Amino acid sequence: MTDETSLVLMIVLPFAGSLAVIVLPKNARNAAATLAGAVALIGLVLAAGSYRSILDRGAVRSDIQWLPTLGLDFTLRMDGFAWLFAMLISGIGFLVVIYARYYMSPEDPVPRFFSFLLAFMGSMLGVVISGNLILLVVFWELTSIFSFLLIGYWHRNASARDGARMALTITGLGGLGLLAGFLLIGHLVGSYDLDRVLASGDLIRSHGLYVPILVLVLLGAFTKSAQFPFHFWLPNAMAAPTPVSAYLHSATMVKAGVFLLARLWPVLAGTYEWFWIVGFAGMMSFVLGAYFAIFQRDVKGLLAYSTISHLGLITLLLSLGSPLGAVAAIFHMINHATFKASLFMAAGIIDHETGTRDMQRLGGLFRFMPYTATLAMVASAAMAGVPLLNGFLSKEMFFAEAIATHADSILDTAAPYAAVLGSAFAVAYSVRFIHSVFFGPLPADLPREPHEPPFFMRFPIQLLVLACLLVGIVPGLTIGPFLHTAVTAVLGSATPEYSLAVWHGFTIPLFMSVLALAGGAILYLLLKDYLARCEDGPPYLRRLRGQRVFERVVVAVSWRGARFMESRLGTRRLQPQLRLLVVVAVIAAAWPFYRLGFDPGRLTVQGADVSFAGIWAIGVLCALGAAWQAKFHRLFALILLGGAGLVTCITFVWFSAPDLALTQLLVEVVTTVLILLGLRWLPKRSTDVTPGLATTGARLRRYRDLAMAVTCGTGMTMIAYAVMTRTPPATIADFFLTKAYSEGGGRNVVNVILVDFRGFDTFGEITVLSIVALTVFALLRRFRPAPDNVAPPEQQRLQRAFDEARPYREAGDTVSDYLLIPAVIMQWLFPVIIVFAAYLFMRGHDLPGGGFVAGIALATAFILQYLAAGTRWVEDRLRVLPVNWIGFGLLLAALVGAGSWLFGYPFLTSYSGYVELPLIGSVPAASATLFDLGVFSLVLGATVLMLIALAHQSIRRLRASRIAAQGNEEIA
Amino acid sequence: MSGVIIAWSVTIAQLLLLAAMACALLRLVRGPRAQDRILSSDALYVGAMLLLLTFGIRAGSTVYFEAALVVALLGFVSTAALAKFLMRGEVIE
Amino acid sequence: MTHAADLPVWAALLTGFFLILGSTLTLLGSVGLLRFRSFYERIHAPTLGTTWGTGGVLIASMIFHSVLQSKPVLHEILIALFVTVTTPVSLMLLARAALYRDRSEGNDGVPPFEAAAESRNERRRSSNT
Amino acid sequence: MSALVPYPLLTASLLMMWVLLNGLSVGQVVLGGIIALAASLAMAALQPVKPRIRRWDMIPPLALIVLADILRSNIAVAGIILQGRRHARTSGFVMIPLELRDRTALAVLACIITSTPGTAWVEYHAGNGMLRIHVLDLIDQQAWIELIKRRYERRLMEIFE
Amino acid sequence: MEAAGHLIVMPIVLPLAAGAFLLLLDERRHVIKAVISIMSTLALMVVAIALLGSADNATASSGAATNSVYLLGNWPAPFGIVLVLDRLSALMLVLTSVLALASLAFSLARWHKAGPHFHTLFQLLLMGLNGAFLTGDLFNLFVFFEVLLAASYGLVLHGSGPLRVKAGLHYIAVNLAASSLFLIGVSLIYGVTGTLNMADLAQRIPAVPAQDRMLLEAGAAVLGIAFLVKAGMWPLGFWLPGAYSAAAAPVAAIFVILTKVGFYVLLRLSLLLFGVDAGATAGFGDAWLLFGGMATIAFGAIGVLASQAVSRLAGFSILVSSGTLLAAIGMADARVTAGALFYMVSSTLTIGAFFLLIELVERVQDPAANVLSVTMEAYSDDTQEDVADEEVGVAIPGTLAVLGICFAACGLLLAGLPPLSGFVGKFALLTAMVRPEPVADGVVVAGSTWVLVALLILSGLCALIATMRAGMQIFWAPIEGTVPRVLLLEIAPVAFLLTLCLVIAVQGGQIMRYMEATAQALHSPSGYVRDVLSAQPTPGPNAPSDK
Amino acid sequence: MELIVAIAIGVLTGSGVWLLLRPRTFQVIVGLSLIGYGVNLFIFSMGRLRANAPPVLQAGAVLNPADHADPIPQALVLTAIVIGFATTALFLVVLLVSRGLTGSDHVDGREPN
Ligand code: NA
Ligand code: NA
Repeated sequence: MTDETSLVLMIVLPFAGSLAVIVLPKNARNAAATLAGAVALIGLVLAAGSYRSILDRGAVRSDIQWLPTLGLDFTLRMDGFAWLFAMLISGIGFLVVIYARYYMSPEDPVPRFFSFLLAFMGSMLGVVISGNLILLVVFWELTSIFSFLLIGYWHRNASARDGARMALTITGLGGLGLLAGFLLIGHLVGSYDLDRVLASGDLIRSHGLYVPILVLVLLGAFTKSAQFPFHFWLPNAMAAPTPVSAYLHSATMVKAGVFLLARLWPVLAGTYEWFWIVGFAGMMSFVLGAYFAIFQRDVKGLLAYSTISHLGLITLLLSLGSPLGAVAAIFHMINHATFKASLFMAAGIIDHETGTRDMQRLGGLFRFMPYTATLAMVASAAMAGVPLLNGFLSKEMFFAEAIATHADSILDTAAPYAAVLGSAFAVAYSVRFIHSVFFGPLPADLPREPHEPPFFMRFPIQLLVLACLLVGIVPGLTIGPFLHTAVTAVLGSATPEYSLAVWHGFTIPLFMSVLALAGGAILYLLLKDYLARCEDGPPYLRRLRGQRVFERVVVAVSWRGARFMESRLGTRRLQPQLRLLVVVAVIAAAWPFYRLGFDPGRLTVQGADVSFAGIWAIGVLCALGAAWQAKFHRLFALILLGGAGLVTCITFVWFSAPDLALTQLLVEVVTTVLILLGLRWLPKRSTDVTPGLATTGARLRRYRDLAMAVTCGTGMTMIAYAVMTRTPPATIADFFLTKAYSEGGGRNVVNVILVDFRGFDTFGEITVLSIVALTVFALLRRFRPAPDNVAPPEQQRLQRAFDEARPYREAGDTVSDYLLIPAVIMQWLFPVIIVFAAYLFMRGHDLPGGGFVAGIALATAFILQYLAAGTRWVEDRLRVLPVNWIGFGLLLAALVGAGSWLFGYPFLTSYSGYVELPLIGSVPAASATLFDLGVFSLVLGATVLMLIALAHQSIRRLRASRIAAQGNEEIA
Repeated sequence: MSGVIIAWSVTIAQLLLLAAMACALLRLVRGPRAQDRILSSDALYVGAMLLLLTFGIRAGSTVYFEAALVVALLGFVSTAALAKFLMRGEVIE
Repeated sequence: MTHAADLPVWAALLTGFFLILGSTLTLLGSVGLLRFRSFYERIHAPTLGTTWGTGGVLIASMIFHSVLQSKPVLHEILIALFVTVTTPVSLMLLARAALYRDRSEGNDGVPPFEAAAESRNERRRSSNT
Repeated sequence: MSALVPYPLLTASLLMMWVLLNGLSVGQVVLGGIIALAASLAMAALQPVKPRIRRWDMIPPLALIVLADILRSNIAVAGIILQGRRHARTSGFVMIPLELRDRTALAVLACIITSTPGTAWVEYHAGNGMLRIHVLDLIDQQAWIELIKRRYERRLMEIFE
Repeated sequence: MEAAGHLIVMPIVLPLAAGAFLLLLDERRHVIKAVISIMSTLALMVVAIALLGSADNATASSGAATNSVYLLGNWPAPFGIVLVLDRLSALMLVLTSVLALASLAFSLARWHKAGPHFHTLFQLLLMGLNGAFLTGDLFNLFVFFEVLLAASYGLVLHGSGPLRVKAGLHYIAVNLAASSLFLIGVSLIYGVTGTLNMADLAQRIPAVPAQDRMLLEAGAAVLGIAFLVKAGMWPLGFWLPGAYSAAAAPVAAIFVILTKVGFYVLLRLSLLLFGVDAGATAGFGDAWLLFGGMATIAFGAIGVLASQAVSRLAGFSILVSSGTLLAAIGMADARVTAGALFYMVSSTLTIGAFFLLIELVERVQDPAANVLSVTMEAYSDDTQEDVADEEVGVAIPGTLAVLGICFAACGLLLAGLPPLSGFVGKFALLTAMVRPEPVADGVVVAGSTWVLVALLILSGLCALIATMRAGMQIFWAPIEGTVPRVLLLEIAPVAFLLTLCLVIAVQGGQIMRYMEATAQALHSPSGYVRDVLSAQPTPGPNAPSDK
Repeated sequence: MELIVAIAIGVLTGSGVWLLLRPRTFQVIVGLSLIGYGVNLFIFSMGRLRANAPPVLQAGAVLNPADHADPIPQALVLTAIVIGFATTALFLVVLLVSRGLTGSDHVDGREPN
């Protein structure tokens, strides 16, 4: 197998395994664990197998093209540093799988757990062996996501949900920051390829964008590694199942941050900003984490704060910018992973066996589980930095670096003291852990009777503790060469000389170690009694909970703040929206004039016709009147609206547009009837409220709207005037005028445009009409009137009562008398209008008219019948099937359009010519006429459908109220 | 000569019709009640129809005729609907 | 006015006369509409426009177009016919509606409904005897 | 014949209308005939009360009378309008008992009365045949009743009944 | 003219014919209607894919006409109306049909019975969309806009109910006002240039005399506002979340493409009419789009955070997506355009899937919602087409897991997190904005671009927080043994769309290449203009008319 | 003449906009109709005003395009009238349905507080 393949397999296998595991049945514990373990083991073997190539070539690479033009390829690149991490990830992953098999309860949906775990492993491997920064971000975010799922595994538990949410929010935020930082790096370097980036350190550090890059990348790293001030998510994440903590919060997830810092160390480190930001965060995390750890009652809480502290130590080491510091940091990454993973597992065993993790409730467990206790003690000792254990070695290196001078600053001066203080705290919490769990009196009220766990649950701890010991005693033989490979991969030519010996003689670091060990022990002795009964959390800082502050901020910003902002920046009311639309449109239209000036054109008065001016005096009055009266006098406004329409229609005639006048008039009639039909269902509106009583605010709003209306009107006037007084450009109109008859076969150019030149527009237009008619129909199907509209109108009730009160009258006499004579005339008009509609239709192509006006005219004939004799009467006599007419019209238009395909012409190509008919002679025949017939049928159907659907509401209500009345009678 | 006669008479006729429409509008605005307004709007329509016919004469063309015909044949539909609404509170029962 | 120039003067004069006659009558009708004091009076006014007002203009139009096109152009008759047939519909509906409203509001000067009913009762009585 | 052409008079009138609109030619007559027939068939679907016209010859005289009356009334009403309020004038309602029952005939009467300026059809009671008209210049109620009944109703009854 | 040449018009004629035919069938024949509708949509997808293939091959084969031009009525441009197929329109067609298929399949579970003529309206909506994407004529664009809007009015109200009607009223009122603006804009442009054909306009605009230019620009600006209303730009898009969240799930899903019509037109017109060849008016409106788009992203992100209901969250994420695209147009850079196109495809599929999913997951929250809400309307007397009251679907174990996975996928896609296409899209945009080129080239990235980059990233964070909050509430809140009743027919479309998101992420290289070619063509519009204006009518001795 | 038409357009649009911003649905629908008139006239005016030159060709006459008004805006207005009619009808029904369901004829479906 080539190295490339094994690289790809290392990534692909965990994800494939994850998918395979998740489809397993819920109770397939062993199968899931076996599969997961196998995947981890294969990963370990694959990684191990490529070590030789890494030694030979420095790194193995695999390039798969993904988004080459964007500089994002699936590039994998494993050097010594990545190799070390890959080994840790798959190795500890394997151990965690074994451990989890015994830890997880049979009731849990275990396949899901292992699936997430494998996916996480894959993502983590991806982070360490990505050869492209963006790909790294991809895997980085995946680790956040899967850690979210793993932390929230027991999602019935509120603390698991909170912990998961917080972890994802913070690490997700960091990931996005990282993405931004990498984008900037890409911007500077011209590539996202890791090799090129690593080679461009000088360029980046000297550029003005260095600080933003640094801050963004650190945001990613610090959030991931739970560094101050983003540390607080980690303790909350302890709600995760313990195997998750053992894996994510010791060896992998949280290590990603410091991994990244080390990875980019050659690019970003060594500047003043780096030293300050990274150093400060590291020191704070180191000391505060350790301090907080002492006062945790929860074993896992203690370990979580300890993790923060140890990662702070690593960060601090990296901040120094010295190669030796980097070596120490990398070394401590490995050491911390081993002892912390084993400690988490031990904590899990304790929890598993006793049912609690509260150190105030635990004690004396050594008697019940001496083996586990011993292992835990060794691991704790490593954590505390006791000699002959791996923790001691890296801490020693840390002390050595702390006393060296790197930059002349307070931070540098404070480093040795902080180092000793933090280490002493570490000793104190380590001792506390061991002492309060395994020694002292046996508590009486443990939930379960403790005993040693099954062998395979302890086995992973044994291996890890063994590693701690081996590395601690013979570092040169065990970790030495591998560490060297890793360090060389990071530092390259800057790799310093360093020694992994256990004994360096009596040096200051040794003295500091002793001081820390002794100080820590004394500190624990002093605090022992207090710790046995104190509240959770450190004294003085107990109230200062980062996580609570964070949650408050998150809620304030992302919930209350967002809602406030949304209501301020937006609205759910219609009027403001329309107002905004008007304002924006006015600004948009005015802007070009503001920029380029406004030339209104010449003012012509002599051409003005007095009659025309008079016509528009009427029109203007109608329009203003309609605007004035629409609130309280709807009928009046409707009539005035009709007046304005009429004047518009006259204008069309005046300026040579007979077709428009015709259409406008017909539409006008139908619209009036339509709105009248609607008025029936609107509420009564009284004029009781006198305008004088309006509030100042309302009046101001009205003035504002008035100003806007005036602005719009003026604007339209100015623009229209400017265009009308300009010489027209050479338009496409001449083509239509010259070709209408010769090629379109019609003299009415407008109609030829509508059915031929631009028949496609008409095609769409009739579709609109049919859609609207269908919508109206659909809506009215479910129409429910307001309570005050259910009863018949007042007039009808009064007239009915009038009729009923008189012995010589039948109910309904009034209406039948009322309509008796008009109905006769209206009926006789029915055939007349039909003929008229046929006339309008036939002449359309040559003279004003056409399918549309004919359709509306015929629809009017129907409406008239409904008006005269009522819905029932008409529908008893006529088959009114408007939906079918619509369908027919639409299909006919489409078929006529498609008919031209038969002749090899594009859609809607028209045929026009003359057909010789016997007796009649030559008759113009154009396919456009058939198209127009489709239009006619559709318009008729749509208009009738809309009006009739509305009209039907009256009889529906009548029927409904009758049924309701009958129901009431039956009940009574 | 004919041209002048026609032009003048059309202009005068249009002004007279305009005055007629203006009177109708005045009544429309003044009301006082809905039936007056509806009646005036009907008168307005008739005035408009005649105005359209005068265009036919002025333009020497019959293309405006249909518009007038539409007013004559269908213009009453909206008036009738308005009137029925007044009487019955509902246009189609 | 290119077309009109071709017209014989008599036709032009006739056209002008009827045109102005029709318009004047229409205007008078509208003036009546404006000046009459009650609705029932006003309802008479527009008929001036719909009868001879329309008639005048239509005759003018017929003469003009017939002479101009040298063939009878009579379709204006249709307008006269339609107006005559349709105007009553709206006026009847409107008058009845107004009457109903006046009655239900109890306005003065409106004949009570019972007048018509009583006469029916009278007839019934007379037929009984 | 009546099955094919349910309303011959109507069909003929419609054809007439068509020809008026489109001009006279063989083609237009054929086309107009088809359309007129189709329109009459549509009318037949409405099942209106079929009017029977018995005296065709009475129609032209009535038309002439009506035209003359309208012309006269036009002048009269124009006079009233021009006089303005100087002339004392009373308007009012007149109740006319009609014997005419045919609805088509009534419709024609309505057209006549309404088209005549100065008279307006206001309400009609089908139950007792009472018609109320409004007269602009009302001097003698009885004279109006006589006028309407004699001048129009009698002739219409002859034509239709 | 060869039969294949007519393929361009099929995306318009096919749904029209299907929709019209459906009208002739009895209302209660739901099954046959559904079958016809699905068949039509499937055929549409096939046609669209074929067109995409031909559009993509056009340039590869020859340097001649790269845009297929269809002369409707056989009238030459600029006189007749033309349909123009280029990569962009083909892409939009495919996207529309894919989304349509998913929505339609979803609706067959029950929504299609919730009111009359659903399928007809749906087909006509597709007709309007396809027409808008294909037409090369400004006024014809208006007509198709109206077609799609009219159908959308009908569909947004489908199923009725107070919430829907109220939101629909706002939606309709705002869009009617916008349609007036559209007309004003188009006619003003005609008044100044004397043409309606887009290619002809592109040719005439540089020659518009200086004293007329302000009129032209005013027309274009007003027109732009009409499109921006559709695209939901702040402060013109407040109607959008309400209308979309109130609409029935399949309707909301297909509506996602509606906002993209605004984007499409703005992209097309701003590059064609005011692109590099536009002379003095080049680059008109770009700054407004950029800042307007940024404001929209910000508002959308705030809205996403502030949303209590998931459907509103989805509505606001449309605003985020829309704002992103508008800002991308404003950048007026071919690489950014390419990224924007990728982003658009991804976000359209995502939000479409999300809207469908929301209805399903809401059944998890509220088992009572298993019964269709519209059937609870007490008052419906002659609604024989009403949906039966029976609970839809059966409780399949594992449903919750599938829904959860889909929801998580949607969350990732919305937030732009890996590994799905949401990340690729966002990254494509971001990387094009910051241009990973050596600084030595002297490339300076404008300050506004950095703000945009920050907005894009932060809007992702907002989406992450909001979807996480919602998802945890739905899936992780303690519920006891309620397995929602979901049909396979309902979950399959969601899975289909999300799988597509995965596929386009994996196949990102190829797709980006297409997008880049599209963007290149858009940014050099002379080819488009040449192809349209040089298209010749079909000649022939037996021509239906001699043209 | 141009000035009169321009003022007409302005008044129609202005009145329409005023109504569009009012709270009652009926006001809005009347406003939309008025805006419709204004916009239609606006479109129409974009072809410039020509009296007595309808784009209807005389049979047998020699064609001179300059003798006829621009037919395109007329065709566009026709389409716009139809679409305007359709949308007015739709809006009317929607406002009726809204009024029925909410009991209010306020555009927001409820009276402001
Ligand atoms: Na009675
Ligand atoms: Na009279």
